[in-house]
Amino acid sequence: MRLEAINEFVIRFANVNGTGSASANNMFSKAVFRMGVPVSPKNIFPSNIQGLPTWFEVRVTESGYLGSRGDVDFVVAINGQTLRKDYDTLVPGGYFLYDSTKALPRGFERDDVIDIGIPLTQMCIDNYSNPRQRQLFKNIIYVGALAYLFNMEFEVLTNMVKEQFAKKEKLIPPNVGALELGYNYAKEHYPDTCGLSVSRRDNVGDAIMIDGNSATGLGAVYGGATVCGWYPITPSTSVVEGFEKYAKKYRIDEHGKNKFALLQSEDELSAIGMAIGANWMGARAFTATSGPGLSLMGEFLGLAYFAEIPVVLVDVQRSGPSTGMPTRTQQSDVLSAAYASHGDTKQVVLIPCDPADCFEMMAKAFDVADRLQTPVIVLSDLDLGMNDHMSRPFVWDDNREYDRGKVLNAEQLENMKERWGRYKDVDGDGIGYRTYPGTHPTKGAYFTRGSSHDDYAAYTEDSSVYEANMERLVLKWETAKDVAPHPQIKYRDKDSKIAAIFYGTSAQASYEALDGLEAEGIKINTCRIKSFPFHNDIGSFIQEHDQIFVIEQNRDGQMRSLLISEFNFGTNRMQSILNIDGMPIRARRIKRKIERMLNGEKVSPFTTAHSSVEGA
Amino acid sequence: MRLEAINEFVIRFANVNGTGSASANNMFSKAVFRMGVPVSPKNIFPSNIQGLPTWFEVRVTESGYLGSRGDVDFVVAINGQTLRKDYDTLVPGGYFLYDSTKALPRGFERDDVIDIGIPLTQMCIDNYSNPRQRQLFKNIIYVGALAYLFNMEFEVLTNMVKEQFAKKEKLIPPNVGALELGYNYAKEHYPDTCGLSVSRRDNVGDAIMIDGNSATGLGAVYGGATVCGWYPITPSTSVVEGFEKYAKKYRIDEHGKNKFALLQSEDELSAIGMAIGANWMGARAFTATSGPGLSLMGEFLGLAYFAEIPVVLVDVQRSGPSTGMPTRTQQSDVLSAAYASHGDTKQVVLIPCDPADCFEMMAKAFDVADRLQTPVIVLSDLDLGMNDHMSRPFVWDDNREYDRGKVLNAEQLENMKERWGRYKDVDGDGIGYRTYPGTHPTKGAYFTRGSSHDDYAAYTEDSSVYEANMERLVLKWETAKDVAPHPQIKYRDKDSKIAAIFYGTSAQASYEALDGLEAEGIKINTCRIKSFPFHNDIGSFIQEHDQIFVIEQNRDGQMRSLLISEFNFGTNRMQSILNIDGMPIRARRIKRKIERMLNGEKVSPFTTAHSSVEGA
Amino acid sequence: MSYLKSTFRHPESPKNKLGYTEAVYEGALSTLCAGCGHDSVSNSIIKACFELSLEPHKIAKMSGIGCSSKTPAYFLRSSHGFNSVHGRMPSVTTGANMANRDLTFIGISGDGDTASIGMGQFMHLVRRNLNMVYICMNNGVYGLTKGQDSATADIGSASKKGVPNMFEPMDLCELAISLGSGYVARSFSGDKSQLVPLIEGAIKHNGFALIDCISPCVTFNNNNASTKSYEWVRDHKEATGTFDLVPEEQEIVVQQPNQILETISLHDGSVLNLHRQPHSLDIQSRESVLSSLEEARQNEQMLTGLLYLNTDSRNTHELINSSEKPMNSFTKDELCPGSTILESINESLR
Amino acid sequence: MSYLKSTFRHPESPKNKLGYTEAVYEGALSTLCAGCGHDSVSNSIIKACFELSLEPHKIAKMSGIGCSSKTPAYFLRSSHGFNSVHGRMPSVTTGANMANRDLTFIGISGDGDTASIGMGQFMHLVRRNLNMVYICMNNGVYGLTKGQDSATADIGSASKKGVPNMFEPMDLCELAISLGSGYVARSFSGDKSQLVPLIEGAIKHNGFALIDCISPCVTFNNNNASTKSYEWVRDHKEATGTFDLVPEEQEIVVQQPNQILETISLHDGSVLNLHRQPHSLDIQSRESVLSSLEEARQNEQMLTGLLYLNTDSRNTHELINSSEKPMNSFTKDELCPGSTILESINESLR
Ligand SMILES: Cc1ncc(C[n+]2csc(CCOP(=O)(O)OP(=O)(O)O)c2C)c(N)n1
Ligand SMILES: Cc1ncc(C[n+]2csc(CCOP(=O)(O)OP(=O)(O)O)c2C)c(N)n1
Ligand code: SF4
Ligand code: SF4
Ligand SMILES: [Mg+2]
Ligand SMILES: [Mg+2]
Repeated sequence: MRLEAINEFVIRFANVNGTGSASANNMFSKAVFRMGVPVSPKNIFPSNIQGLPTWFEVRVTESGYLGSRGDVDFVVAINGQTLRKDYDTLVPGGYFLYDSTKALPRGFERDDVIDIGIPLTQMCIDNYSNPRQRQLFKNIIYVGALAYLFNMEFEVLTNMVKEQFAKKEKLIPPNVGALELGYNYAKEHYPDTCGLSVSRRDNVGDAIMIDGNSATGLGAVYGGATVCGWYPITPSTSVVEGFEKYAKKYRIDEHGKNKFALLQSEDELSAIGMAIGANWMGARAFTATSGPGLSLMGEFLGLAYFAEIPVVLVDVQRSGPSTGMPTRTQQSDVLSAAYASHGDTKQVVLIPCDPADCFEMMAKAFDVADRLQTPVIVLSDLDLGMNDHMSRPFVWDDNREYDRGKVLNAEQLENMKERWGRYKDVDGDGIGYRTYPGTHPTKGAYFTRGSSHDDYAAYTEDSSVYEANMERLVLKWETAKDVAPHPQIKYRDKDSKIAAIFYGTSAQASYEALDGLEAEGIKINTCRIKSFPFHNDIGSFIQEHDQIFVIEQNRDGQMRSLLISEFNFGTNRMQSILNIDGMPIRARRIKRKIERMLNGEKVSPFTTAHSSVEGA
Repeated sequence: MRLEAINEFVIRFANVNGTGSASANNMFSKAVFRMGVPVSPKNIFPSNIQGLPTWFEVRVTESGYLGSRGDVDFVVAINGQTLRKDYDTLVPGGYFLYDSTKALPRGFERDDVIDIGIPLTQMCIDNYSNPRQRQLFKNIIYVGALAYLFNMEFEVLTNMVKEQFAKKEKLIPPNVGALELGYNYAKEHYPDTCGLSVSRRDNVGDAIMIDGNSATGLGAVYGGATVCGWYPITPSTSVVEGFEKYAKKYRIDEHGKNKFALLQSEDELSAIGMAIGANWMGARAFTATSGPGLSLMGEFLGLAYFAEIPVVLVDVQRSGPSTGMPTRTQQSDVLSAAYASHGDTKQVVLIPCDPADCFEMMAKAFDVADRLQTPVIVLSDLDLGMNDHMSRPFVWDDNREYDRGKVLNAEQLENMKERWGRYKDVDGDGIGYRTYPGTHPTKGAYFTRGSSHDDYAAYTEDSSVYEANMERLVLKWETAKDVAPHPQIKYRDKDSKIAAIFYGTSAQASYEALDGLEAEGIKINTCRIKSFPFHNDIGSFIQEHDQIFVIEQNRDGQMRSLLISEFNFGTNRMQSILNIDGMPIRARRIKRKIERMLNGEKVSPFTTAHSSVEGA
Repeated sequence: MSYLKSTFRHPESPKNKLGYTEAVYEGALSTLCAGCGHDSVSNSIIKACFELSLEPHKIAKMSGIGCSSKTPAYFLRSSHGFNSVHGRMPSVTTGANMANRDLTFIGISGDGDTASIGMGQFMHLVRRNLNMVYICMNNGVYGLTKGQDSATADIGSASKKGVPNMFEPMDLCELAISLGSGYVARSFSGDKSQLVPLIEGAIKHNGFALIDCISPCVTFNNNNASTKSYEWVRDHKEATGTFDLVPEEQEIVVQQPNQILETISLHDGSVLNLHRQPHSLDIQSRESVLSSLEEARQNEQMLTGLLYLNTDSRNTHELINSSEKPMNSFTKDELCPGSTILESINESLR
Repeated sequence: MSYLKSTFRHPESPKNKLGYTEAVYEGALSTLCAGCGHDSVSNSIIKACFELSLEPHKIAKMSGIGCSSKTPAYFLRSSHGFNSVHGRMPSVTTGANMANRDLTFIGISGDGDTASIGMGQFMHLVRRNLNMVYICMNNGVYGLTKGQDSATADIGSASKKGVPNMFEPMDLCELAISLGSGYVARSFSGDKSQLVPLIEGAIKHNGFALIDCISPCVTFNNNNASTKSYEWVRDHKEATGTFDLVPEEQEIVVQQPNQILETISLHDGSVLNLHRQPHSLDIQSRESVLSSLEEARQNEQMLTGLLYLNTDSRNTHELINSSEKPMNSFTKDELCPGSTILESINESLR
């Protein structure tokens, strides 16, 4: 019994890191893509630079399911340290390609696995003299062998080699040679061995292959970001590297100078501080980090929330808590992002699920931040950020303008009749008008602060002024629900009472699983969340269903918690009585409030003079 | 119409800060207490050092209600800047004591207010030559006047002066003289004017008067804290000052050296880092901060959670967000404390409601932290921390031992048969055995880290090992529910379907409000939360009632959110499907999981191999 | 609570080149303690900006948290101000400066804000040579939190609390010099005649300019045992020389008649005339200044004045080759590569 | 993934006074890149602890995050280790040291960990003079995050990425000296004969001892344009003198025959014999060392060896007058004032 499949299988490469395997494995994956067959590669690497086990999993998926499937059909086992584990990983009927320079040790005797021994080390010794070449070409040789085994178009590979080394032509022949070595060895020793194959299709359309972080970086360029302060941390570093790469290409002025300012900061506090300062000054600025950095940015995120300064932060999540597993994925910063900072603070969060989303949401994040004058956290993860993904191509409408939100220019200030107040809600959406420093000689200057302030940005310790400001921020939060991207709701069956909710990188695998269930007659409606605060449609969607699976990648069901606490489902029995004016809560007011609530009156939960006219 | 009351009224002093008024006002308050009448003072001060308005409110409350009542019956208006506001504050029938050296301006013509003009400035000019004295004695004079107006025992005041200046005797006569000046002036000009009075009772029992922060500091001394790193921030500074004061008194060794190490750190990150390092080394250590500091400590709190290091953090909450109102109270760090740090992190929180609680919970916090090997956050607030409160006296049972939790000493290590693993759950409560550095020459050393680790503290990126560790932490969380202080549940009527939940400083005013409602026939059962994670009794309590008021001092109903999301009331319809092994979530596993859940099987939410045996 | 000062002034108040009186450069009424050194520093800033005829709206006032950090509310009411979070003014200012290099940035901090929680950001700010004036109102104590020692308190110095400081003090000037700052000065809030020209020079300097200004806290650290009290500073300060600044546009200056020993041109064409005095330093040699500082420390002297000057240094923008045009002024068309390029990017990813 | 090294050794491996072979001081197998300077530093630490006959369990190994900060797993397997968070090893070590002053604290950090995110904590650690050995494995680059410049990279130096650094470098030795550290050294991972005695001296020193150890990153910063490459360092380093340490208990030492110019007694009775060489420094004068460092910098020289020594300084415990007994050893009876005192406290509050 052997596995048989055309364009539908999972292959896993087991290598040692720092040996150049990732680029060979990528070449394999890209070749599949170039043959018109959808593919989904995942690099599973250790938190170290050289010498430890690393894996690379490629899912060949004609049907276009790009999430992780689970189970492994074919293993390329190049790493002695993990041989056993890699062997055990195979499903029955799977294939085990190993370096047969040395015989397999005892215990590798599964009779449901097809062994494919190729003496890679020996072939390298025989063909190359330089040790670095011996190491590098080993990888190319097995790619060549796979081309034979999977019956791939060899030319696709040789063309890729030619493209890659267009500028170092003399490297082309040895690489092609190595591919051929592998191809021929496999052809000679393993004809008709492999039941898996890759066959040309036209299933990728105009799709592109790119990692999410590069797409995010590109989105920042398109979104008009000019300032970025950042501090390196896996897996977010390549967001900034992507931004830098594209900015260096497309953002040079006529004097050869940069139309962007990129600074490596001394830590994450400084990185977010720079981004806040620049946004305050009217440039679009961002930073990118991962969990530990997010934790460090808490105080500054609270400042930006309360002083109402737009800022864009990309959090590429990795496995927590603490340092956790820095090179593994997770969706476990949901709560820390949504509630970042002490006090009554809530942050806007956008959640992309593929590179096109990364590009689009990153560009959009600046509009949302400027419109709402508040931080926007783009919540990606390692899987999305660091792996290549097949994706819709990027699109940009040249007529699209940047939405800089409510900003007064010199002329508007000049012509203004009423007294301007930075935090005055003149439009009823909770958002005031801001000014950039330097705009007008005498008008529009104000003092920005994280301490409490009135409509005119003046410091205040007056309870009711403080409270009115806090309530305005709640109103702004309502406004945000419509400004941030809306959820993607799909009905498989309008009458079905079963639903699933997911977000980000949990989406792809979820859709696939639900397609599978649908094939078995179970129709599950879906809601992909794209942002926090939650749009009201999500609330209605939840109300419409009786059994809802919330699918996510963390231990504590963080998004589910957030949904439950923001929507208060089934908890009407718990009513808040709140005091927020900075004074100790007062007995008389609690009593009056309860009396009115028991009477069934509709009253605000706040016990303070301002909102409930219940005495000082 | 004038207010008439014996031992039941609220008086508010309006002063300028930096003028010595707080100690005079305190003297008044303490005098009431010494007359056996319960009293509750609140200092309402600005975030500045000198020259701005400040208020001091004293509630005289024979019935013993120590929360804030609301409304003001008597104003002592010494601050010209706020005269108008202070005047307007008075309830009908109230009293307005002002400095009549200058006549009241126009607009102070309420006919429902009784004016009491005393020419304080003039009296000071007439009686004192030194400007500082003129300023200070102005306060003493009005205290003297109040003594007459409220018919207080004058001796109580003069005794207090004597006590206070026991070491500077020559200050006694002028102070007593100032009291007399005021007393006599009032007697002469305002006989029978005031319907409010203070009359000796025996209602304070063995109570003490102290601010919560000093009590917390004392609790740290009794709880055995030896190391403290801290950074000044209002309103937490006096926790450490309290610790220092008592430690300097009771913790000096036979060579005159300190049996404690107190370091002012360079910031909050350093402060919590020091506390973590010291606890790791086996000393009991703590730090204290307020909101902005809590935000800065996020990363370190995650480290302590994941590396399982006990540490005690006192967060004295103030009004947020950001810098907010640093000298005003609030309960708005509930979510940031409970979920501090990125990743799947949850923190143990203890919530005192009066000074005796502060003392007891602080001492207890070290036991809880040592037992659970995790951070414990003592969540106080400005009202509790910085105001004097009448309180049960402190108690300490000399037989009480410190619970240092599971720590192996040299002998235990020596005699150990099995292989010891720092994070091995041998007792089934999710808690391993730790060792202090330096314990045994060859056994018990391990490597502490915030990265993922196995039972033996070795670094791992193995999905199932990581996952098992994360699930053990969930088990430990279950254990925590019983280790942390249990809620205080009170039934006014077992059959009542109405309840209230509150915590910390919201308790006192809530009890009073509910007593008032009970007098009107409405019986509301109560649950005072003392800790997070929530004890199961809280869940049952909620289930028993149909309408529950959650009373708290923040905008977003943070405790209510926490209750809702931790208990999942009414949300059985939302089931989690979770992946936490660091690999992208897999379609096949989601599908199998949903199938089983739809079948009604009881399965773990985790899709990973480890917990659900559903393939690799 | 801040009250606007009455803007009434005698009609004949002198006006600067822009036609503004000094009052235009004032701010809200201070809420600091009467006698606080910080208020004097604010006045010197007002004076310097007035004398240099700066457009107030082309100045950004930046600060952290502390009594000192409140002062930007008390000067330059027509400038935008940003009172950020404790110790983090440097990063916020860096971002703001990156976004608009055309403004003048005046950063105000305290010794707690700079030398404790802000030490890391301060060091890196200097290292990047951000074009700004950084004034540390140094009182050796945490004023706003009521009197704890700061990291600039000298060994043995005691605040009102009475406990002598045990730890080595941070010398901000020494640090800034060793990190390559091109303009480093120390002064005293009480010495307006020295401080005003120092601020003017700092504003004109291209790159990071530090003024470590001793500014006594009358409430918590003005006692006998303190080395940051008015009295101690008056008794121990030692001016290293004086100078006056001749703005580029100005032609003739009437000044004190001290002999001009050296004339240094600044970036924008202004000129610094140095008047050396007996204790004068070679302010263009890092080595010599560092040893003079060490020596002064040993002799319990406090050197004041311009301590180090290097007009050659390149500021952050110059170092990272950023556009001359302020980042916040670019339009979408200048920033967005557009759909055609995007299509070619897509193509390269297939 | 770490593998235990085989502990098998030839039976005649030399033993130290405790009867331990050097193998006892080793750790798990390193997972760093082959040739990484950090591994050599680990070996020198092993050697120094072996030679000084330290009880491994009386040592605490502390670190932050980075390739360098991983090394404590690769030496001293019988010591407790703490790999904390990025840049914050100083505070964690301070707390640990406060809790048990009897242990030897060896802190390991990288240049990113120390000079960027950790700069604030580093400065304050020095200022408090915590009794510890602080080794910065300085490669001018962020190894673990794949090759960004660190704040110790020299101006003009370029890593594998090829872009020259523009910003002023942080000189940790200069900073430590100006903050009063009593033992400041610079060395090179490749020079074991210099490094081992420096580590030994640092361990014996009472107070904060810094070793800024240049330790090349072969993967990201060992190229031609880098001033932290093996080659550059070999070519530009200039030893300032050598010394040997005579532990208190030892009586006679056979050593290289250089002339002993100075003999300095350490805190515990050990003795440092300094052998001055042509380029030798006056290591007991702050002023002279600071100028030599400035001078060397101008000459593109890297001074190595013990740069500054002051045996008089008091460590943190001494400064805050804490008990001689480790804090973690006090029992409840020694700590808790008990109920009678509590009753008197209650009484005072009525
Ligand atoms: C994160 C944080 N920690 C602590 C504080 C409390 N705090 C406010 S000002 C200050 C110190 C101010 O000292 P300094 O900078 O010297 O200013 P000064 O008041 O002496 O002018 C502190 C610790 C804070 N606001 N934020
Ligand atoms: C808060 C935080 N930010 C960023 C990182 C990512 N990070 C890990 S190591 C490192 C730099 C290491 O550089 P260095 O200290 O020089 O050590 P090296 O690897 O060069 O030895 C960074 C930025 C982190 N772990 N934590
Ligand atoms: S406390 Fe000190 S620093 Fe603050 S305003 Fe008063 S005098 Fe100035
Ligand atoms: S990346 Fe550099 S620092 Fe890290 S282990 Fe490799 S050589 Fe060493
Ligand atoms: Mg200060
Ligand atoms: Mg490094």
